[in-house]
Amino acid sequence: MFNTFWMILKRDLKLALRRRSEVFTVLFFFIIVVSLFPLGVGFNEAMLQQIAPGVAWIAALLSSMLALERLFANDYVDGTLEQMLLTPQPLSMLVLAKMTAHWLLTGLPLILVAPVVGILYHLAPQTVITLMFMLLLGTPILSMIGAIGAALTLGLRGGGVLISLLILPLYIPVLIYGSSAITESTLQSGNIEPHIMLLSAFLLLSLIFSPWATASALKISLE
Amino acid sequence: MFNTFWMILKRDLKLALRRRSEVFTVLFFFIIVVSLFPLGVGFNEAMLQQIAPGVAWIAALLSSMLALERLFANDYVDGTLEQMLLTPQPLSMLVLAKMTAHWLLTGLPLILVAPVVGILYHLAPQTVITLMFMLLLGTPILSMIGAIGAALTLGLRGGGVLISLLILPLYIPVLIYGSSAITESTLQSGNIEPHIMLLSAFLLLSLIFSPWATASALKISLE
Amino acid sequence: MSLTVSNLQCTRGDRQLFSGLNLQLNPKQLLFLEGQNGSGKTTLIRTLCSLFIADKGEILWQGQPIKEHLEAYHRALFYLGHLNAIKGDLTTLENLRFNHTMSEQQSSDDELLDALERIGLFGYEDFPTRQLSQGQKRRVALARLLVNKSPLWILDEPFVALDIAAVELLQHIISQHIETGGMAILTTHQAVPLTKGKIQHLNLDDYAAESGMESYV
Amino acid sequence: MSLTVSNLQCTRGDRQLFSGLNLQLNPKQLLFLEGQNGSGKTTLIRTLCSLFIADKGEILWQGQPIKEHLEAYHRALFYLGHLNAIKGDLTTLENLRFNHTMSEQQSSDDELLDALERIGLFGYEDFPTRQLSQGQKRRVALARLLVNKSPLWILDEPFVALDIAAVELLQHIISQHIETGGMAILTTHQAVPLTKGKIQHLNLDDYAAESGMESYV
Amino acid sequence: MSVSWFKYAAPMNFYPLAGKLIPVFWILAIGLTGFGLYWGFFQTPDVLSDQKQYYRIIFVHVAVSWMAMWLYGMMVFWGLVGLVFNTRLSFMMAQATSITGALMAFVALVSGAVWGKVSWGTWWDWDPRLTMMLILMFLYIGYIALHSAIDNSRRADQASAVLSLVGLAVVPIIYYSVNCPNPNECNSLHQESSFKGVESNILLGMLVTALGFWMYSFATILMRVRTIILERDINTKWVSKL
Ligand code: HEM
Ligand SMILES: Nc1ncnc2c1ncn2[C@@H]1O[C@H](COP(=O)(O)OP(=O)(O)OP(=O)(O)O)[C@@H](O)[C@H]1O
Ligand SMILES: Nc1ncnc2c1ncn2[C@@H]1O[C@H](COP(=O)(O)OP(=O)(O)OP(=O)(O)O)[C@@H](O)[C@H]1O
Ligand SMILES: [Mg+2]
Ligand SMILES: [Mg+2]
Repeated sequence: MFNTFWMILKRDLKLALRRRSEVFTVLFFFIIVVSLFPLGVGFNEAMLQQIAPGVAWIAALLSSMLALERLFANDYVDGTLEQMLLTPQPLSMLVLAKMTAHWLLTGLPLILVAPVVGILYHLAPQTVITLMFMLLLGTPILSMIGAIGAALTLGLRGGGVLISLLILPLYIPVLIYGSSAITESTLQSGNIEPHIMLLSAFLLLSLIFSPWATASALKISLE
Repeated sequence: MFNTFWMILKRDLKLALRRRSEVFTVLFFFIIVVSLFPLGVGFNEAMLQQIAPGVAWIAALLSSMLALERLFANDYVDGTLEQMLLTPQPLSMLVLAKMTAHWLLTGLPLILVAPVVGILYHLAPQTVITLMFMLLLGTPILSMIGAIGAALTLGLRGGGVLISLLILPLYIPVLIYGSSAITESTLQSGNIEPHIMLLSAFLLLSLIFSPWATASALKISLE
Repeated sequence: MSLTVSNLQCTRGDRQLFSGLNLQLNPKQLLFLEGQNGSGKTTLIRTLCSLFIADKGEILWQGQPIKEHLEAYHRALFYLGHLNAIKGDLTTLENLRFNHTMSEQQSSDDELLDALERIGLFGYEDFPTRQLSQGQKRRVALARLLVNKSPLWILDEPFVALDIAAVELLQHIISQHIETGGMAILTTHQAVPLTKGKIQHLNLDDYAAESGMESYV
Repeated sequence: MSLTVSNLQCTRGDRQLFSGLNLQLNPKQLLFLEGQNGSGKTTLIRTLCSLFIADKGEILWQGQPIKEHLEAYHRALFYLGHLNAIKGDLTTLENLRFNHTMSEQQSSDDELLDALERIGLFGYEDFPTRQLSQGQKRRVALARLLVNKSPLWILDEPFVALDIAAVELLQHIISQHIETGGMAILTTHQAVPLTKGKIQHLNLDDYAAESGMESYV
Repeated sequence: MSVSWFKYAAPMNFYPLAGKLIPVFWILAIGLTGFGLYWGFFQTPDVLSDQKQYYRIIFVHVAVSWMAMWLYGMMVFWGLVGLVFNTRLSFMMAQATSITGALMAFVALVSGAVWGKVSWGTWWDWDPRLTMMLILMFLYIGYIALHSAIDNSRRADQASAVLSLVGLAVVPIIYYSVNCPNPNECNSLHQESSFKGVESNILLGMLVTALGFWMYSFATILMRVRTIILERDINTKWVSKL
């Protein structure tokens, strides 16, 4: 059981690191999107500070989503996925391993690079720390919900854009609590504990249900 | 010559319309991204009006970019592209046809749906018309520059995100003039003629050079 | 240990491919699936592997419906279809090791290297498989057969892309598997003589639905 | 009309595949490329089609380097590789029509329908090709041969996935092409007797580079 | 003369030549940078307008920023030469230049940010010059990402050369748009020369340091080219003889 988990996780990470560029691509996509906004909306400092949490989260949603398309697709087209289905291994372990790899490759780097957002948008250090913490809570949810969408759209033409249609609306709670927590933390009387509780609950919920939902979705797509 | 152009254009449109969902996906992606912002940054009307042009343009860049990945990729994996290379047809005609199809499928719909942005962000009708006009000028540039990126990254793993790294920085002038024109048009003394001139010049330039650059990129990638 | 199929009927899209198909496979037996292009061989094979769901009929492994004992069935099964299930970015050895271990079989790296050498990939152990030729890729996938201990092999056109020497080797491997008490189901359009064990032939053209569209050659 | 290759040398990655390769193909001639898996047949074929660039050597079509007369050469060439170049979302007929017209050949829809029927796809004209079996997809790609008027055919393993009847038909088509003054270059691992015209064999194993790693079987 | 040029276009002949040149460039780099910095730190006034000692970052900052821009041009140049003459060595030069260039852009951003922090109290400002440097770094990163994503080195070289050419064509447009987001407010393309009013001995320090960085760039580029040559020609006879 855990053997399977480790094997798949190790393989996915190895595959990603064979093309080191790939890990950095997601990261730089995030940074580029974040830095495009000021060019589009103007450089007013107060406004930038105000939109920063939303922009950071939306960039995070999009980067996480872009990498989703390939979560199962590569294994699907080369036949690995159908082979995995035919092993005695439980499918939900496979799914969990792939989600973990996705988060390690696309969620974690975003957290580490969050201070750049702070610099570009003139955020206070305290705000940046809150942003990083909220990303730590929120990005695993993105990976887990995203996996369901990736499994459902497997092998469909136009998968990439289609996933976004299915998944972006489901990301909304993360977006709302993730960014409102940061805005809240800039206020004197700010209290972000409720935000943290809510996101944690959501995280727990997705941890319980999403491997199962993804596994069923995979079975449906593969038949 | 023009025969080739028509044939490929017709085929690409037919393929897209066989999966009608695909046309709508890009559209809905645009709408979803645009509507996520107020959820992330809050509902302050003045601020929304201020960021609307930038947000609309960034959503347009991203939607256009998402569909780029498949511009040549499908033809590449099933061998159609190498067959086309072996026909007596000039490659730049092929490229032009594919760019046109891409624009018709991802640029044009955005223009038509722009009024939705107007509603969501409380824009004046006059502003919406400017937005639509600027999109009309700018989206073909996105398709044309994007095609170069799509050709360069053909067949590479992680193509989708990689394209964005290559292409998004090149989209910056479109983003800047596209959105600043709209902001300008809300001013009393606003004069967007220079913006239009600049974007038109850029459009012309890409029309001249991008088919050629894309064709060379394709040849390099296919070898 | 036996595979029993009774009264199987499969449909793709709205075409019925075959119906009333029965078969029984015992140890030391080899089944050749035959039939013209489009007769449903691949569909039947995927159905037998539980990758496609039949309209009607039962598939029993050791007397029990496979649907209800999927894990045990999968442990006994080795399937290889049109796709090689190898990752271009992993090396030949890594691919073999991963696929082999996933099917819960243990072999030492020496055994795996030996398998690669026997299948004709000596010197390619550390090559990323994307740099291999069509036939060499197929060999990487087939190398698993050399270390696999599952009793039931189901192979869809395994000889495709292989050169003459490799086809002979594969014939030999399959014969040996049958001889040592295994079972195998194969499709192939090439004439390959396999002499060991009991050989059955099943021609899907015989089971084609009477009504509906048919394919002509 | 002739294809002349002199002193060709090709490298993939950092392995030299063959060097000093010469060949001459005249009308009414058929060339069989042979060689074990990984010997470089596909690479040679792609080089002959100008899809891959050789390190050294010249390829002349009608005495002129193909690099400098690409358009004329492409007009004379019909190539089919491992990939079928068909779109799953288009129907059989639409695929044939598009590919055929792109190579600047004109045929009426009746001729195209006739070709599809001859290749064994009668009744499938309006099927999206994604719903076809492996062998049927290959047939869609090969149907172009029936309406194609290019003198030079270069085919990489054209018999793969085809059933026995289709293999025979394809043999017949190629023979006829040779007989009427065409030329063809084929690779195949299957033994296919082709009796018409002059047949050359070229075994790439003979041209393998001495030094460097070699593939063993 | 032209014969010897083409002789050194072969990696095999260039490798030893580069080996001989590298120490020369290192010595020049250390000498010039050392002198420039010495000049900058000890021969210039302690206060420049309202800035305190901090302004001395300028000697590194400006040199590095200039290098980041010039190296982009050099990278495009080598790519173009490679595309036209199909010489492997030029592509290798382009690849090596891209990495040094990206590094320079990064150091420019960091030194600028540090400078900004101590003088303006903010790490970053959306000033056109800074924005342009950020975009330049993105362009470098795109180049490097594309190059490293392709394993076939010939394709990698050519593809990234085309990308850099396209980049070069668009850079002036980006530059204009960043400097002048609202064309109504731009009277002319020319900004005030930044040299105006700079004391001449500060200028001297800057120029000498910049020259030192040029030499440093040459040295690192040549070193990198040597490793690239070795990596690519690993299986050839001349490399195995080394
Ligand atoms: C992240 C922050 C910064 C970046 C990326 C940056 C970038 C640049 C670049 C690209 C240049 C060369 C431009 C040219 O020659 O036209 C430059 C020069 C210069 N920068 Fe910065 N800079 C930054 C911060 C600062 C700060 C905070 C100051 C001043 C307080 C400053 C003052 C100057 C001056 C005086 C020059 C040299 C004058 C000249 O242009 O020749 N920079 N910087
Ligand atoms: N992308 C690549 N990069 C590096 N080497 C490659 C690449 N593709 C193929 N090769 C190598 O080139 C050699 C020849 O490959 P090619 O596909 O031409 O062989 P082939 O004769 O067609 O073999 P087969 O009979 O298996 O189709 C192989 O040994 C392979 O390892
Ligand atoms: N996705 C699909 N949707 C609808 N029909 C399909 C689909 N895939 C295959 N078919 C049909 O099912 C039939 C059987 O296909 P199958 O792949 O099982 O044939 P096969 O016997 O393996 O042929 P081949 O020898 O060509 O591999 C074909 O006639 C095909 O038209
Ligand atoms: Mg089949
Ligand atoms: Mg081959």
